[in-house]
Amino acid sequence: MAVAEMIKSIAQAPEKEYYLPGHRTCAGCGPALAYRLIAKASGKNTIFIGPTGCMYVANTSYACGPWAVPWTHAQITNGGAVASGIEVAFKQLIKKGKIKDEFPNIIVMAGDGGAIDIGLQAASSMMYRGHDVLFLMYDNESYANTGIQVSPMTPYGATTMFTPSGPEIPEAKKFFPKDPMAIFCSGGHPEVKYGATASISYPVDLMNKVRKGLAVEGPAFLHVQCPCPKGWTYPADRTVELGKLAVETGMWFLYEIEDGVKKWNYMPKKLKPVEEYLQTQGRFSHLQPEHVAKMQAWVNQRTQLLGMEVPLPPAQ
Amino acid sequence: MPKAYKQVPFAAIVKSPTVNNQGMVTGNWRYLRPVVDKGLCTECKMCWISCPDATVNYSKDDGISFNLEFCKGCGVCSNVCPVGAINRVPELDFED
Amino acid sequence: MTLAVAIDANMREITVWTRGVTLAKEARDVATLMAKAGGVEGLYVQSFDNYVDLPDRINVACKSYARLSPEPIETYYEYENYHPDVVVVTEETMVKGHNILEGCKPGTVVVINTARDPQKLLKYISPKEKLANVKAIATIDANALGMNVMLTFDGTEGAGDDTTIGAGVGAAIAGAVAKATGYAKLESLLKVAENKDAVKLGWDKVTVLAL
Amino acid sequence: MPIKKRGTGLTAVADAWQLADIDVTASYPIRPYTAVMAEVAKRIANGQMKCEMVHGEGEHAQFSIAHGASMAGARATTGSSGVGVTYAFETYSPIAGGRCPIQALIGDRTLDPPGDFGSEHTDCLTLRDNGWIYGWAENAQEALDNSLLCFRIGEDPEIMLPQIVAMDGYFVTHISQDYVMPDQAQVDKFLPPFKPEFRLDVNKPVIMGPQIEPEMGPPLEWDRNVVMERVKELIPKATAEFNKIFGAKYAPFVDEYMTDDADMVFLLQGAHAVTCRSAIKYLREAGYKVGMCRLRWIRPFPDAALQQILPKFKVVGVIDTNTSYGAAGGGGVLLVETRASVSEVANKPIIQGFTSGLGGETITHEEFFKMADMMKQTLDAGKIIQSSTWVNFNDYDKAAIEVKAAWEQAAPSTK
Repeated sequence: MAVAEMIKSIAQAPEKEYYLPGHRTCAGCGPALAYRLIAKASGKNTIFIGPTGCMYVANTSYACGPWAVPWTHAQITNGGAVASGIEVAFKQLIKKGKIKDEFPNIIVMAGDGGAIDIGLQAASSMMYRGHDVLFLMYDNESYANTGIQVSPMTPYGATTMFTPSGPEIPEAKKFFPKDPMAIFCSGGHPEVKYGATASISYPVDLMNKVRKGLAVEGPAFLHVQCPCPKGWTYPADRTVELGKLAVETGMWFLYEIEDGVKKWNYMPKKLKPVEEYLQTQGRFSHLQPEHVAKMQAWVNQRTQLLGMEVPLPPAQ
Repeated sequence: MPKAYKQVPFAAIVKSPTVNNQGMVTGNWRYLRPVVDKGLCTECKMCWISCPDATVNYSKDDGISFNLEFCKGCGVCSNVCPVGAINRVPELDFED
Repeated sequence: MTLAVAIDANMREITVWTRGVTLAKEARDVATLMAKAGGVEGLYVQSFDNYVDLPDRINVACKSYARLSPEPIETYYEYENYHPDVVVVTEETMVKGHNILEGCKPGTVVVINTARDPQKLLKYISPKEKLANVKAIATIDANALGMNVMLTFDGTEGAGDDTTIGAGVGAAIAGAVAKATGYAKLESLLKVAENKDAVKLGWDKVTVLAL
Repeated sequence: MPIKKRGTGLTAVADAWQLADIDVTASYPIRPYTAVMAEVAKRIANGQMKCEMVHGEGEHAQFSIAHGASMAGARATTGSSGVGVTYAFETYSPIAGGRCPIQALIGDRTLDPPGDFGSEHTDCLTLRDNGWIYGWAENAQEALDNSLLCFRIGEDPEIMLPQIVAMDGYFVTHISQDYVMPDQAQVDKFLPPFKPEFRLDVNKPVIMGPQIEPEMGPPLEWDRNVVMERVKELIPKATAEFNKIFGAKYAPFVDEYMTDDADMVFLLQGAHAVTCRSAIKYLREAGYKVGMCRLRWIRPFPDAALQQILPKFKVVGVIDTNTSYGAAGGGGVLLVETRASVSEVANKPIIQGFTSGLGGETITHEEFFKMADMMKQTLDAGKIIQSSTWVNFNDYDKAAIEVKAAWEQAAPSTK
């Protein structure tokens, strides 16, 4: 895709589906919705690389898959590396005239583990080397495929199978998450000309960011928050609602960095207290007021650090 | 138990589906069926864009309808509807 | 050569069908309670999840299993209950679109958590050719008994379940299963379940339709 | 016209890759394989080769990059040594199971500890159960030839398996030798372009590597087993064709030297065969009826060939230049597999094991003489004296007692 055609509204979103009905993802799965919107935006001339994670295992259970475009598995460790190989192969085979293909959109659809934890090395190197690949991190904030275990993206205070709450560790998870945008899109990877955060609850924004990421020459990074009804423990019908609430409480941000310039895509008029978000999810149900205050302080600090100038709720 | 092995293609490489993935039919996951009230529906397509399973269909002539062979009944469509036009009805209330 | 032998000839198998995540713990509790109650009565027992169903996804069909035998269980390491004597359906809609009678033996008892008329549910149950093997359908409206549903990932993926066993709807369903099948005495179940009222209500309120 | 050249096994394989018109290669530095990538990089820079070289961030990435390139339809290569080989371990089974016929050059190196650049076959042998085709080259010429042969066999539509061209570090990777670089026309005749039936193609979309049902596992693995058996059938055919086109004289599986009237043979693989042949000359003059069997392939293992050949002899001395601590018989991989190969053969010879050449040490003429002495004692006794001997450490040859004492003093675990 040379220059991306932007989508102005839901009514203008492409009708054609490339992520089809028929996959073993949870009812109300956030990452599945992300996949569908991404595939819609990228279209027919796309190859997906799926490192191990929910979006590999749940999508391809029983020797089949829901994609109308080529898809291949990669190990959870090496999505960036496999994509690098695919990209250079297409460039070289096209240059040599060995194939007649148009150079495809190449998208790595990595979970938070496959992107920022065990897959970080391969992702970083792919971006460093400047491969023309969109590295997409669908972030459901845990290793969900194995039954919900902690990842670096699991929020402070969340329970997982590996971070239960107990008298000795009342807040469950102790650490605050990594910041992938800071790692990939703040100058540390000079070839990355486009990076953005997105959410499944803002579909037009998400689809346009996919198209922008594909349109730039070289690597692009997209960090998509995808609420996970199983891992976060909320009723499956609230997936889109929670994605919005995350943005309204400062637990998620929508911005992009193009050629080093940051632009906010959506900024709430003022942030709602983070407690409104925490109380919607079973994974936070054990938190005490002091933990909630610690979370609010973190949100406020992060909001200021990112330069979002909105009124903040008080942090005790 | 006698073993019932299954035919597997070369290197487990399978052809991509074009309309639905018939290898994983998920309509039987549903216990609440979405039912749209066409009188209320404004055809804003919020439900269509928000369905994780691509099982909300829209056409200019028929408006919103559901692919019940695959709908898992998650209820996201009902939740996002700004006018409350999608009800969730117990699946056993339907004969089909 | 195939030896013509009867392996685990006196073992009884209970298969509990459920919806992934939302009702997984309750179904596992039904299987666990029946096995534990059998243990109280001196039987050799086993309860486990269907490994292939895991990790479970919200709403996906999942199975939990219990086995009770007067002799040591020889097929301890087989993946599934291939020939269930009892089929339990913890969520009524599952009668539709799932082959819940797959492999069932003559004399099978089906227990369904529903408020609906069992006669009306019969037409959905498949595979049809196995219907002749069903001896009785028992129904229990466990959801109406005021019990909770517990959401937990504890006890999955091979971990020990440190949460209470039989605190919610599963306890009521287990009470119904015990009475409808005669596989466990009420006292045995009461000994092993957290919520004894739920067990008792399930035992009392179950209705059995002989076919 | 074929060109007479002087170079190492690494430059020879670079020649093979150039002739094979590889599309993608993935590099990462580790001694001693590194220079093949330096060689290819030069040729890309000066326009001699049309190939994309990706500098991976480690061996795991190298193999992953080649895997991705292969799925896209490219002829792709990579390589490594020692702990680099083991660092990439996760990738071997997915590449072979995905039936991606990439090629890797492994220049053997001892695994850590200790940090040791010298050759040992253990690095490459650790992945013998993952479904790759491979064997050792004893010199630069064979390295080049094996590379072409491997592409041809691995990319056969009936096979589709990755291959390793293995060679001893230093001996083959760093010692310049005379070899002949064949003509492009010869190569084009022998090696058709790589055209996989399935690749990542948006006009013919496929799903590669989905999760399978448990009931599909055994058939899929059976298929991988069957195809390895098919490789055994293809090797003689492809070798014969290679010999014809390139005027070579390779035996398909086992290279025999002075075996016609031998009653004992050394059985080994790789570079030590060069010294072995020379040692045999002297041993023959001294009256030992000794020969050599050199394995050209380790996977698939040439069991049928050995069943034919080995009964001709009375004693077979298997020389393992690898470790498999605690293995059956106390030797290495070759001893175990050789014994297993002929275990059901009626008139099988006595098979005794020697471990030597570890840490990259040269197996010297003197050591071959010692091993021959020990084999002679076995021959005379008509039975095995010691199941496995670590040459210079627990050898039972009288002439070695002094050396043994010296080594015992030096080896810490004997204290």
